[in-house]
Parts: sequence; structure tokens; C-alpha cells
Amino acid sequence: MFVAPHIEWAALSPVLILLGAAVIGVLVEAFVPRGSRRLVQVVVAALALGGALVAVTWRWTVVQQDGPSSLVAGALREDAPALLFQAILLILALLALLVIADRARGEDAFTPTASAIPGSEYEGQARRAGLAQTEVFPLTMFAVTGMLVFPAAADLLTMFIALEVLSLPLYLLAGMARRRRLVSQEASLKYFLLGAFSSAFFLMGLALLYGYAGSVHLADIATAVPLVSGMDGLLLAGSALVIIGLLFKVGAVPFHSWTPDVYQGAPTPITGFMAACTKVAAFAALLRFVYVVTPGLGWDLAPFLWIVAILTMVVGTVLAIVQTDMKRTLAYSSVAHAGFLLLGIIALDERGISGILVYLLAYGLATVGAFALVTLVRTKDAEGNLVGEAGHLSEWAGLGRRSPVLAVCFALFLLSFAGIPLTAGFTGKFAVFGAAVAGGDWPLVVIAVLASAAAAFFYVRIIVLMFFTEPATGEDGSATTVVRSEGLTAVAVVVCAVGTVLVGVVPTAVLAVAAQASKFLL
Amino acid sequence: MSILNYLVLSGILFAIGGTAVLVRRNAIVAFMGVELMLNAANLTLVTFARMHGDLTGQVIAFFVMVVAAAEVVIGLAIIVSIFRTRGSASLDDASLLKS
Amino acid sequence: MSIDLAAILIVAVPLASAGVLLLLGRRSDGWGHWLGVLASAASAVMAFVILFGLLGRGAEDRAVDVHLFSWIPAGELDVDAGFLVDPLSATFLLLITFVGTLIHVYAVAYMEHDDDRRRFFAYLNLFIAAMLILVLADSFALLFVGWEGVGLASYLLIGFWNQRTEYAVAAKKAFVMNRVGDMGLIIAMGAMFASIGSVDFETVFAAAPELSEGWATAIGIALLIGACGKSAQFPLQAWLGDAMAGPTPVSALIHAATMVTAGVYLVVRSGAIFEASPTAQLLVVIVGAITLVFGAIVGCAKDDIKKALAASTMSQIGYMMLAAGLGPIGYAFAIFHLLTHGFFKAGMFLGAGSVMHGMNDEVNMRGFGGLSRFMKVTWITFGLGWLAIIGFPGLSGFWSKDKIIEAAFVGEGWQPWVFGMVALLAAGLTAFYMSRLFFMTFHGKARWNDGKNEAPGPEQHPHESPLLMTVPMIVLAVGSLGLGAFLAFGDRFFHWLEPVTGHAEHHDPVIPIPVIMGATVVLMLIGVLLAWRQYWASSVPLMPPTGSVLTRAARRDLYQDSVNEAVFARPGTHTVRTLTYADTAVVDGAVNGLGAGAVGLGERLRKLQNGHVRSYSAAMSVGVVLVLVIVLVARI
Amino acid sequence: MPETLLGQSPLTVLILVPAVVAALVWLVPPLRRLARPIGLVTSALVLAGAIALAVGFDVSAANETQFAQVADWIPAFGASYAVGVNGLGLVMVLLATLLVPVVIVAGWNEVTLPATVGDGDETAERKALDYRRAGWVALILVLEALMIAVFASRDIFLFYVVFEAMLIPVYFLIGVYGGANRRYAAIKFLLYSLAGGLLMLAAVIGYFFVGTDQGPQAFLLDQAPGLDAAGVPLITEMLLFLGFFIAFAIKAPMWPVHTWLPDAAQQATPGTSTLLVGVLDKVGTFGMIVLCLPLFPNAAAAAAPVIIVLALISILYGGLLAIGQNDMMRLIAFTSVSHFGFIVLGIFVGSATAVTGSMIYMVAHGVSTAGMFLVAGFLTQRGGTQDMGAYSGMQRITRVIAGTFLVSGLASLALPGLSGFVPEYLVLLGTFEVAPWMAIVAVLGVVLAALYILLAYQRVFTGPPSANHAGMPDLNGREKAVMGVLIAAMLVLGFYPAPVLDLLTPLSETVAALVTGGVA
Repeated sequence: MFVAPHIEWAALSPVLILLGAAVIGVLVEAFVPRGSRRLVQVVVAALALGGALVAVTWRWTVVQQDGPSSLVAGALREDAPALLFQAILLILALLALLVIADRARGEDAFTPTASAIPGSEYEGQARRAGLAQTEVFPLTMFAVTGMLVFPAAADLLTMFIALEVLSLPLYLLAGMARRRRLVSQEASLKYFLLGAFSSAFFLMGLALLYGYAGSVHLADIATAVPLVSGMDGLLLAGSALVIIGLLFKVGAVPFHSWTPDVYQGAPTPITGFMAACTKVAAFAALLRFVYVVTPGLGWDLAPFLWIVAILTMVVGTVLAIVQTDMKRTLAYSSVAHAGFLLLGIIALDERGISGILVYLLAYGLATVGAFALVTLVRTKDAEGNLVGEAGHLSEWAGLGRRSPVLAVCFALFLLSFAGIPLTAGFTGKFAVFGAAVAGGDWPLVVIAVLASAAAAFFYVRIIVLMFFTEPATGEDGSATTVVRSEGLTAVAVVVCAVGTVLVGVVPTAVLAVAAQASKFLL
Repeated sequence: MSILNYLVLSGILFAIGGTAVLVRRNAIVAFMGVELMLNAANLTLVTFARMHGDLTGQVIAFFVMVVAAAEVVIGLAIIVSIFRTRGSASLDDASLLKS
Repeated sequence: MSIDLAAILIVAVPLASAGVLLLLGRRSDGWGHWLGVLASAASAVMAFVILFGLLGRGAEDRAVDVHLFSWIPAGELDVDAGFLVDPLSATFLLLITFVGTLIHVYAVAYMEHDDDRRRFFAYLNLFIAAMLILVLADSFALLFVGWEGVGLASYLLIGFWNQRTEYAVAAKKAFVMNRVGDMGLIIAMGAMFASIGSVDFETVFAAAPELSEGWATAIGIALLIGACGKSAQFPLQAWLGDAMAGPTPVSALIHAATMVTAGVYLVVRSGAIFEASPTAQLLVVIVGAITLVFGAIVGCAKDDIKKALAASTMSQIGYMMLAAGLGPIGYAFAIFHLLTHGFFKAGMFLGAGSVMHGMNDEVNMRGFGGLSRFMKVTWITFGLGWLAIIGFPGLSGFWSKDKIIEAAFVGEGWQPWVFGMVALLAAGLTAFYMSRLFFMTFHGKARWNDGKNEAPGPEQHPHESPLLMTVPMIVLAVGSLGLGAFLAFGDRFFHWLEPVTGHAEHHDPVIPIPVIMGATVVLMLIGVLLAWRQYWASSVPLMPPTGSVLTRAARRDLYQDSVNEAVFARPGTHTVRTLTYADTAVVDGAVNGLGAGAVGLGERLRKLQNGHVRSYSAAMSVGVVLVLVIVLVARI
Repeated sequence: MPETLLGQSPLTVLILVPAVVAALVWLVPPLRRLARPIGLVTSALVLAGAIALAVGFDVSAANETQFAQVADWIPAFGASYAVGVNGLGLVMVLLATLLVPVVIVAGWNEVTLPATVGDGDETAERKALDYRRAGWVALILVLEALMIAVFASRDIFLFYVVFEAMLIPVYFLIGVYGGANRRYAAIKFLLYSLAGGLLMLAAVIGYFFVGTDQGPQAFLLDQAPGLDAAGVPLITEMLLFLGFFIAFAIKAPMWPVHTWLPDAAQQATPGTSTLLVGVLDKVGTFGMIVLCLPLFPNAAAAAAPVIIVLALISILYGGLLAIGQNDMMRLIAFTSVSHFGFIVLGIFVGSATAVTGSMIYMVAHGVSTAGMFLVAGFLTQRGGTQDMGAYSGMQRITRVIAGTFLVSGLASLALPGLSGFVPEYLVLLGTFEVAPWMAIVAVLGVVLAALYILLAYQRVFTGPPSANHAGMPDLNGREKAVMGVLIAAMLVLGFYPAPVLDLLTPLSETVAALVTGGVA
């Protein structure tokens, strides 16, 4: 007898909307004439993200009323934290989309022909013809779909599939930069190989846990922990491998080595998207796995997580200090932030969940905003032609005088990264550190605090460069210039800045929502 | 035969795959190593499915194959485009991004 | 006018004058000096008002406490600003304002050619006000205001010609050494506050007799340190000689007549505390005795007329300290000598100024000689001062110094013998060095270039000073001549002070009084004769002869500066230099090193990020293995 | 309780006014040209407001919080917007609001264009200069708002937030408007402060969980229990205490975490240094009084001996280092290290008299340091260098500068009759009361003070008049007014400190009891 599984279509609506948009995007590529293709893609993507956000909000109210529920035969879990993670993801993705879609000076950040050999005649023709790689949008939509599933995944298989769905498009997107194609391709290759490598670990962990519990449902594994005896090795090794798979995505040391290279090589709008959204999704999954499966393991995993957290904070900070490239600096800073976020994971405390939520929102806003601004700062050669983004830190010197608003916004994001009070970053730090103290991990907090102080050095250094240093002209006559955004990036930056300030000054509403979400109900 | 044999075999395969990633210069071969690791995991899954007497593990193995296929598509696309650019698929050549 | 109002005005007027002169600046250049004189004179009038006010009262009523305002109401410590007018403070008021006014007048002429005469008078007025606060204060806290105030004024005046670096250094030296003394005073107040809970005179002196000897000694010693600083007593005497860098009226007013006597005032005023601690008293006497001899020896060798006078001042204050340390029998004698000394020493300083005025600011006595013919008034007034200080019978100094020598012989055990003999011997020394000074300056052959002799240096035309300068000198000379006898007559000064110093039982010295008097006179005559033989009868070489070890030591102030240099200055400089270096190298370096360490670590880690995918995956693999080991080992 | 129209505490208004004006001046281009007058008028109004506040203050209840306002802010963190002042808070607010207009007037022409801007285009230059000046005024006004807020905050979280936020305007004031090596100094300042601040953050969080009910108003200072009442182990209390104390010690600055100050003072403009040392650093000692002691009395009592030793070292070390400086501003900075040693000594020695002394010391030092920094600034602006060796005999050339420098210096060396005396006297006497030997060590600082001030005066102002500076102009009317106000304040604090003491004395018994009685 065949019993059709009950599918909760309504609850799945956010995912479905995005998946639909992605498919439509593919069709648009096929059927819509080239001239209007980009516009249609942007509109479809934006509508989909907006629609999904509305759907998530609606589901939030439903969950508030009816309580959490399992979807699709237990593959997904619809509960408050999942929805909140999804909401944060969608907001950040929408902002990132604006940056991706922006065509400052009539050019977007993507190569018109990803398959062409860099510097070939064919590529030149494509550029002159004004071609655009509009597949970027459906790819992004696919990635967001995967990310959206990630926080809600209630079994390891779903988690694995989601992991791949979000990763595969990103591997491609990383290689599509318009300029510095070699580097971009290299980033893509590295990201892909290492990503697949880590997927294998995740999968092996999945297999071991399956062997241990006879199920890949998180809830089942959690139930099995106190019951099954004699196979602790499987459980521990499996959990460790799964966590490692996820730690790779969040960029924790020593699984972080892809981060700087990929962040630097990928097209900057994609870097912003990836840095913000992937981290949100991966932390959501990590949080769910750790909070649901491992509380019973407690002290067995604690040393490992402690060491990783400390290494991540310290190595991220120390390496960021010695960087000379803007995107690499931000990449290492994101590694350090992963370390701070791990404190919330380790806390194993309700406050940890809300803390991570707030921190991720703060971090995401600042990240999207910062990378958005990076797209606008370009190098100009002696003839005045735009060459590319101003990557080297020294090229940012004196920006405060030339474009005060841009510099002030960038400084704001940096201060938020540094966790200065009255910025969102402080609220997040306070929440996460608070959770860690409540969980009894105060030595970690002290290390985190010291790392924050050291981290402040390189944020401050950039501020110093922008405001206190005279702008320098390169030996070849190149100089730094700021291009006008088409408007979309500007909107994204302003929203990020306002969000950063609001979450910093009046975080009550955000905290209240996060507090509501801080109970995982199984 | 003990279940252990299967697990050991899968462990060996996983290790061989991992080693391939570590030591082989050619991107394609390294990638094949990853595929080998995935299949080692598959073997584990199937073994445990047999042990538990439930089909989930086998189903997952199929999922993994599909995912691996998708990965191959993407991976080859990337490797090919790099090969066309550089005329080499050596991983060691791709090291512009560092420190 | 009531005493209260007079007491307020006596301070307020010079203070206001100083404020006006400083604030108006150059605009008051034309008349500023006269305002200064006027303010000082007004204070003198007030002093007489107060004197007659007190005399109009019964002996028991001669203490008026003038409450001003609540100054430091800090809970447990509650200090009111208030003045205490009693015979002791009134005596000082008279001395300060009277001598002060004379010196103001003198300075009008003396400073005539100085661009900054107005500023000079502002400082003088400031000094007068501060000194008056010092002696009028009814608490140690307010006394300290005056105490440091005179220190400041002295600093400003010594360094008045601060375009000469060594003068500025001398000023700083004076202030800093005074501060060392002030430190003692602060500690004394701390000890009072800790043991008695108050710093006002009334409470402290009332509680002093019940004080444990330990506290009393502690307070006494601390007060003595304060007194040593201000009065240039051993071991804080080194600043006084250098302080002669100031214009001569300053030397006369501050470094002879008034400020340097503040230490004596402090000891006498705090008599109640010293009486509670014989140890502290003994220390006062010892300090006085040492300084007495020290100053006398130095005075014998100095060729700079002002420095010789300064050494003499030190020595004379040693007499006063010695007396003050003897307890109630000595207090009145100390103050008496202080008063007479104020007159004759001020007179001599003014005389020295007059000499310098006539000799193009030359101070080296070896370049003087035979000046009596050219400046008669100066010669006579100076001569009276000379006779007074050497204790020539009948003159002021005779009355006051003799009493101290007698008192020093009172007591039991070894002390009267030692201190008495020291005091006696010093009288002879005083006679010698003062006569030396007087003869070298005014008598013998002229050793300055008068256009006819062979003497080096520019041609000199010694002349008498103007009236504005000579009149104050004459007035002071009258004081030198008659003040002692006037006050000693019928012990009227001692009765006047009795409400403050208490009545001292009469004790007989260990040697009969006539013997002491006789010995004093004989020693004095010997001193004068020796000086006459060497500095009048025989020719004085222009270049000082090498001299004995003692002479050379005395010329260098018995190596006081070398000692200070070796014990404090050099190690201090060394410490400062070391610390300054260490601050950047060690303290700051530790922090910077931490930063550099982080960067170094980063650079090293950075090498791991070599761009090769294979090493990245290797790192990951190692991580995985380690994690598995950690996790599984923990289980086993 | 007096309330303003909007039902807010007058303190809230005092905080908001400069903040809003700062935003307007910076953001509205037409106002930029008028930035300095606007800034002056605003700060004068705020001063007037603060004086009105003082008039309305009930002196008989000086140890109670007045003009209080409490509103929810971030309930999840237990944070409220709570402002109010007791006697100490009021005095500090008055100090801050007094110094801001003084600094604006003193620095009227201090802000100039860097040589590279404009290239001769006059309108562009004019515009750039206006912009730069507007930024300066805005930063100072923002700083004023934050200073009032920090002294008025009655919530630990709010205090912390403002404490950290203050770094930003100062950082820019040093980094944008400072001297040649300003970047290094600004970064050093920021990193030191941040390191301390973040440790304090950890302690704030810890206190939240250990010492409070974790409710929505957990951080309210007036309800915050000391940890002695909460039955917390001493080691925990000590760790939290250290978190706060280290932050405050860096701010205050105490040996050995003082090294940021000389660099900051050397590179910052005199006005910035004035606010930095005169007011901001007082937040450190203020925090020790209002946070460290009441919240962690046992730990404070246990740590007091060590802290006292550090304070004594600061006194002597600061004094000795000041003697060794060649740079005027560095010298003043080191004198401050010494003075802060006195303040900390007074706070922790456990005598009510000394605590009173420390509190009034904070005001007195603010005024005298302001005088020294500003007059040294006037001199160096004319002479072109801060190196004392470059000057000689300036007393003969610029008499008013010499005089005002000397008076400020004398106030700094605690000459009786000037502002420095009463506080130092109270600290020393109070210390002697409980720890005579400590007082005797501390009193050495008095001699060092004489040395470093007079040595500086000697090197710069005495000796043969320097030919390089002949004809250098003396203070103009504006500058005379600045120094006049400050010297008047020094004299008032020296001769009639009673009104201020009346505000502070009621508090000190409680504070002193915390150190001495906490060990029970």
C-alpha cells in the first residue's frame, strides 16, 4: 500500500518560492531576449526574496500560535529559530542581491563570458557587445534555497543535500569575476576542491552516526545517546566529523584556509553574499546539530570545541593584523568572528541561541555593507581608465577626505566589527559573551575579549588610513577613485548602516524576537 | 564475515581518497580522490543499513551518488575552464592567492 | 579701628596692591612702586593699630581670634581660615611691616634703573602679605599658606633677574629646598591630624600636653624639618647663600629680617608640642648649634659681601633656634634676638646694597677697602650694625645675644656645657668675621681702581647713595643702636610676650653670669683684634690666598653643595635618566613587544597560507585527525 | 524633582543639546562656516544649564541621586537609560561643561588646513577649512554630550557604553587634528583604552550573571547590590573587580599602563589634551569611586594594599619622569600620572578625608591641567615647537604667557591658595591618618612637583632671552580671557573650596567605609 507522504506546502512556501524563482531564472535565460534579460532576472530574484521574507514572517506568526512542527516526514523542522535564521538570511540575501545587481559605470562585477579564456579575442568581443552573465541571479537563488533549508534541516541527509545545494552555485559564482579572472578561477577551484573534501568528511560523519543510531534524524540520534551503549566511538567520531564539515563552512581554524583565498578571488558582491549568508546558514545548522545532538556528550566534545574556538579567534585576529589586502583582511576578520560566534555554540545555553542570532545579524549587515563599499573603490591608471577594485590597503589612504560619506559608513561597519558600543556589533558581542559567561565559559570570554582588543588594531588601522593618511599616487600614476553606484549598492549600504546603528542603539525589538526564538523544541 | 571488515575497507578507501587529494597534483585526480571518499562513505552507509536492517542507508547512498554527479559537473566545468586558461590542470600552478 | 578689621586689612592691603600691580602690568609702571610703598606703609600703620589695641588690653586678654570663613570643611578635618592676634604675632607684624616699609622705600631708589621695578614691588607686596598670613594664621593649615606663599615670593624675588640662568637656578634651588622643609610641615600636620584630629592652634596646643611622647616627638621633628627648610638651618641650609642672587633689598627683607626667621617663629609658636618631647627639643638645640658654628665658619671665609652676610644670618638664626630649643626660658630670648637681628642685619644688607650701588654692583670685598671716606652715612650705619651684631656692650645685639648665651649654659648634665661653650665660641667667631667684613669694606687701603693705583678692573667712583636709600639705613641703625636696650629695659619685652611663651622659672647657669658676660666680651675683642690685624693693619691680597683646609672648605660652604650633589642630585639625575629610558624601553616596550609578537606570529602563520590547495587540504586533514584523537582519547 | 517640558530629566536635555547641535553643524553645510560661534554658544548654554542644575541641587542631600530619570532601554540585557547626579556627579558635570567652552575659545584658530589641500583655490580652501573646523566643533560637542552622560549615568551598562563611545571622538580629535606623529598616538590611545574597556565588558557581563537578578533593570546602579551581599566567592569578586579596575587604571592612567598618555598629549592639540586629561581621564577615578568600590567592596578592600603601592609608584614615577622630559606636553602628561597617583591613593587608602581629597582633586587637577596645557599650547603655537630646549628667557618676551604658565604650574604643584593645595592636603592628611608611612612616601611627590614645574619654568622662561623668539606676540584678548577664567577657578578652589567640599564630603564617609569595612 502506498501512502503518499504528507507535504506541508504552506510551511515549505519560502523554500518553494525561491526554488521556483531559480527555475524561472533558468527559463528566463532561455526565453527572454538579451536586452531585457537582466532586468527580468533582477526583478524575479528580488520579488522571490521579498516574497519568501513575507512567507517566513507569516510562518513566524503561525509558529507563534501553533508551536513548532515537523515537515515532510521529519526532514525539516519548522520552529522559531529556523524561521528567524531564514528571515535574517533573506534580509541579508536581499541586500547582497542589490549589490550583485548594481552596475556602477555600466559594468557589473561579473565576466560576460565565464567560459571564455581570459584575455582572448572572444572575451573582448563579448565585453564590447555589452553581454552580461545573467545566470548569476538563478545561481544565487539556488544558493539561497540551499541556505534556507539548512537551518530547518532536521535530519543529516537533508542537511547534506542543503549543504551541496548552497555550495555548488557558490563554487561557480566564485569564478565569475570580471577582472582578475585568473585569480577568480583559482578561487573557484580551491573553493570547490576543499568544499568537496569537507563534504566527504561530513558525509562520513553522517554515515557513522547512522551506524550508531540507525537513523539520520537529529532527534533520533539525540534519543539514542543515552540508550545505545558500546558504540560511543561511532557517535563521537561521527559527531566530530559532521561538526568539522560545518566548521569548514563557517571558516573555523584549522578548516579556514580556503576563506582568505576565496574571499579575495571571488567577485566582491559574491564575497559579501557568501561571507554573510553562508555563515548564517552554517551557524544555524551547527547550532541545531550541537544543541540537539550533543548536549548529552557535553564534556567529550567540549575540549575540541574550546580549542577550535580559541584557535579561530587567535589565528583569525593575528593573521588579519598582517594582511595588506582589503578583502583578505575582511576575510580573516570573518574567521575571527566565527571564533566569537563559536562561544555561543559552546555555551549550550538558551542565551547562546539568541546571542548567535543577534551576532549574525550584526555581522551580516556589516559584512554586506563593507563588501558593497569595497566594490565602489577602484583603481584608476595614469590615463584615467578604471583598472579594478582597490585591493591594497594603502590604496584606501585618504578616502575620508575624498568621499567622507563612504568612509564614514565604512568606518561604521568596521567599528561594528570591532564591537564598539552603540553599533550592532557590540550588541551581538554582548549577547554572545553573556551567553558564554552564563554557560560558565568565562575563560573563553576573557580570551575573546583580548582577541577583540587585538582585532581592533586592524579595524582601526583602516580607519586611520582613510581619515588620517594623505592619499598616495602609485608610481605608475595610478590612483584610487570612487565610482558612483547605480543606486542599488547605495541603498544596500544605507540600509546596512541604518541597521547597524539601530541594532546598536535600540536593540530591544531584535533582542526580544531573538529571545522568543531561543528555544529549540523537538 | 564481520561488519568490521566492511568498515575497515571503507576506512581504507576513505584514506586512499584523502591521500589522493593530498598528494596528487592533477586537479582531476585529486577530484577523483574526493569521489572515492564519498563512495567510501556510501559503503559505510550501506553496511550500516544492512546492520540495522533498514533501508535508509541505502537510500542515502543513492542521494549521495546524485550529489556526486552534480559535483562532478560543476567540478569539471571549473577545472576545464582553468585548464583552458592556463593549459594545465596542475593544482600547484594555481597559487596566485596566498598569504 | 578694631583689631579684627586691622588684622584683615593688614593682609588685604598689600595683597590687593600686588594683585593690582600684576594685573595692570605695564600700565602701572609709572606709579606702581609708590603704590607698593603705600600698601606696605598702610600695613605698618595697621600693625601699630594692633599693637596699641593689644596694649590697651589686660595682659590676659591679649589674644584675639579673628574668624574669617570656613575654608576646608571636609568632614572630620574642618579647617577655618582665621587670624590669631597675640603679642607674638603682633611683634612679628611690627617687624615685618616696619622693616618691610623701610626696605620698600630703599628699593624705590635702588631699583630705579630697572625696567621691571613695578613687578618687583608687586612681588614685595606679595611677600609682605604672605609673611603676614604666616604669622597671623590661627591654624597650621593657614600658616602653611603663608609658609609656601613666602617661599613663592622668595622664589620670584631671588629669580627677579632671571635672564641670568644661574640666578634662576638659585631661585629654583631655594624653592625646592624650602619644599623639602614644607614636606616636614605637611607630615607634621598629618601627624597632628592622626593623633589629635585637628590642625588649628587652639585644639592642638590644648591637646599637646596629653600627647604620647612618641607622637609629640614625631610632630616635633617634622616641624623642625619644616623650620630648617625655611630658616636655612642645617642640613637644609644650602639655598641661602645662592639666594643672594636676588636684588639686595630682597636679601635684606627676606633673607635677613623676615622669612628666614619663620622657622624660629614656628618652633616658638609650637612650644607646647616641643615641651611634650624633650627629644625634639634637644634636636632643635643641636640643629641650632650646628648651624651657628657652620654659618660662622663659612662667614669667615666668604669674599662676597652678600654671601658673607648670608652666612652670618644663618649663624644668627642658629642662635635663635638654639634658644628656641631650650624651652620656655629661651623663647623670649629667641624672639628678642630675632627682632634686634631683624633691624641690624637688614641695616647691614641695605648698607651692602649701598656699597654695591656705589661700586657698580661689585660684591667682592677684596675689591673694596677704604670706602669709609666716600660713603659716610653707609659707613656709620653699617658700623652701628656691626657693633650690634658682634655684641658690643650697650647695642641691640649685646642685649639679645648675651641672654641666649646665658640661657645656653642653663641645664643639667653635659648639655649646658656643650651648648654654652658653642654659643660662647660662636660669639668670638661672629666678632671676627663681621669685623673682617667691615674692615675689608670700609677700611684699609683702597683696592679698587681709582684711576691712580694699580688695581685691576674698571675705574670706580664710589659715592654715597641717595636719600631714599640712606634714610631707611639711618632708621635701621637707630634700631641697631637702641632697640635692644629699649626692650630689655625692665624686661618689658619678656613680660609682653609672657602670655604666649609662658613664664619661665629663673634658673642659674652652670657658670656665673658675670663670668659668661666677661668671657663673651673678651672673645669678642679677640675676634675684632684678629680681624683688625689681618684686614686693616695689613694689606689684603686681591686674590684669595690658598688658605688652610678649613678655609678652603668654608669658601665652598663646607662642601654643602658637593654633598647634596653627590647624595641627591647625581643619583636623582641618574634615576630620572634611567627611568626615562626604561619608560620607553621597558614599560612601553612590553606593550609594543606584545604587539610585535602578535605581528611576528601572524607573519609566521602567514607562511602556512601558501596558496597551494594541497597544503590547505593537508592542514585540514591534520586538523581532522587531531580532532578525532582528542575526541576519542578523551573517551578512552 | 525639577522636570523639563518633555518630562525628561534636565540632564537628558544637557546631553541631547550638544549632541544634536554637533550633528547639525557637521551635516548642514551652511552652518559649517558658523561652526565655532555655534559651538561656543551651545557650550555656554550647556554651562549655564549645568550651573542652573547646581543651583537647583539640594546640597543637604548631596549623597543622594538627584534629577534622576529611569527608562527602559534594553531589558534583555538588564540595561536602562538611567541618569541622575549626586554631589560628585554634579561637580564633574560642572567641570566638563566649564572646560568645553574654554577649550573652544582657546582653540579658536587652532584648526588649520594641511598644506596639501586647496592648491591655491581660495573658495575650495575656505570650504575645506570650514569643513575641518565644523568637524572639530562637532567632535568636541559630541564629546561634551558623552562626558555629561558618563558622569550622569546611573546604570552600569549605560556607563560602560558611554565610556567606550567616548573613545571615538577623542580618537578623531587626536588623529585628525593632532601633531606630526598623531596616528601612532591615536592608535595607541585607542588600543590601550579598548583593551581596558573590553576587559571591563567581560566584567560587566560577569557581574550581570553573578551579582544581579538578571531582570530588566539589573544594571541600575542605585539598586545594584555590592557583591559582598550576594554571597559570591572572593575570587569571583576579585576577577570582576579587576576587570573594572584595569579599565579605569588605564584610563586614569596609573603606572604601568600609563604610556599611552604622554604620546597622546604630545601629539594632540592642547584643547584635546585638556579635555582628555582634564575630564576624560577622571572617568577612570570616577568609575573607581562609583563602580569598583560599591560593587566589589570585599575585592576592593583586599586589593587596596596593592593598589596603594601602585598609586605611590605612580606618584613618584610620574614626578621623576616629568623631570626627565624635554617636550612640554609630555611633561604635563607625566605630572598628571603623578597627580592621578594621589587621586587613586586617596580613594583606596580608606580614609573619608582622603576620599574627599581625591574627589576635589579630580576637579582641581582638571582646572590646573587645563591651564598648563592651554598656555603651553599658546606658547608652542607661537614658538613652533614643544621642545623646551628651543626656548629661553621667554619671561622677558612674553610676560603674560610666563605668568599664566607659572600660576597654572603652581596650582599643579599644590601651592596653597591655588586649586591644587586643598585636595593634595586632604589626601595626604587622610592617608597619614590610616597609613603614616604611605603618606610619608607620597609626600615626596610634593618635592618632585616643585622640581618638575620649576625646572620647566626655568628652562623655558628664564635665562637669556632667546633671539629666535624676539618680538613674539604675547597673549591676545581671547587667550587672556581663557587663562583668566581658569586662573579665577584655580583661585576660587584654592581660597574658597567650601561650596565644592560641601557637595563631596557627605559621600566620602560611605566610600571610605567600603574600603575599610568591606573585609568584615
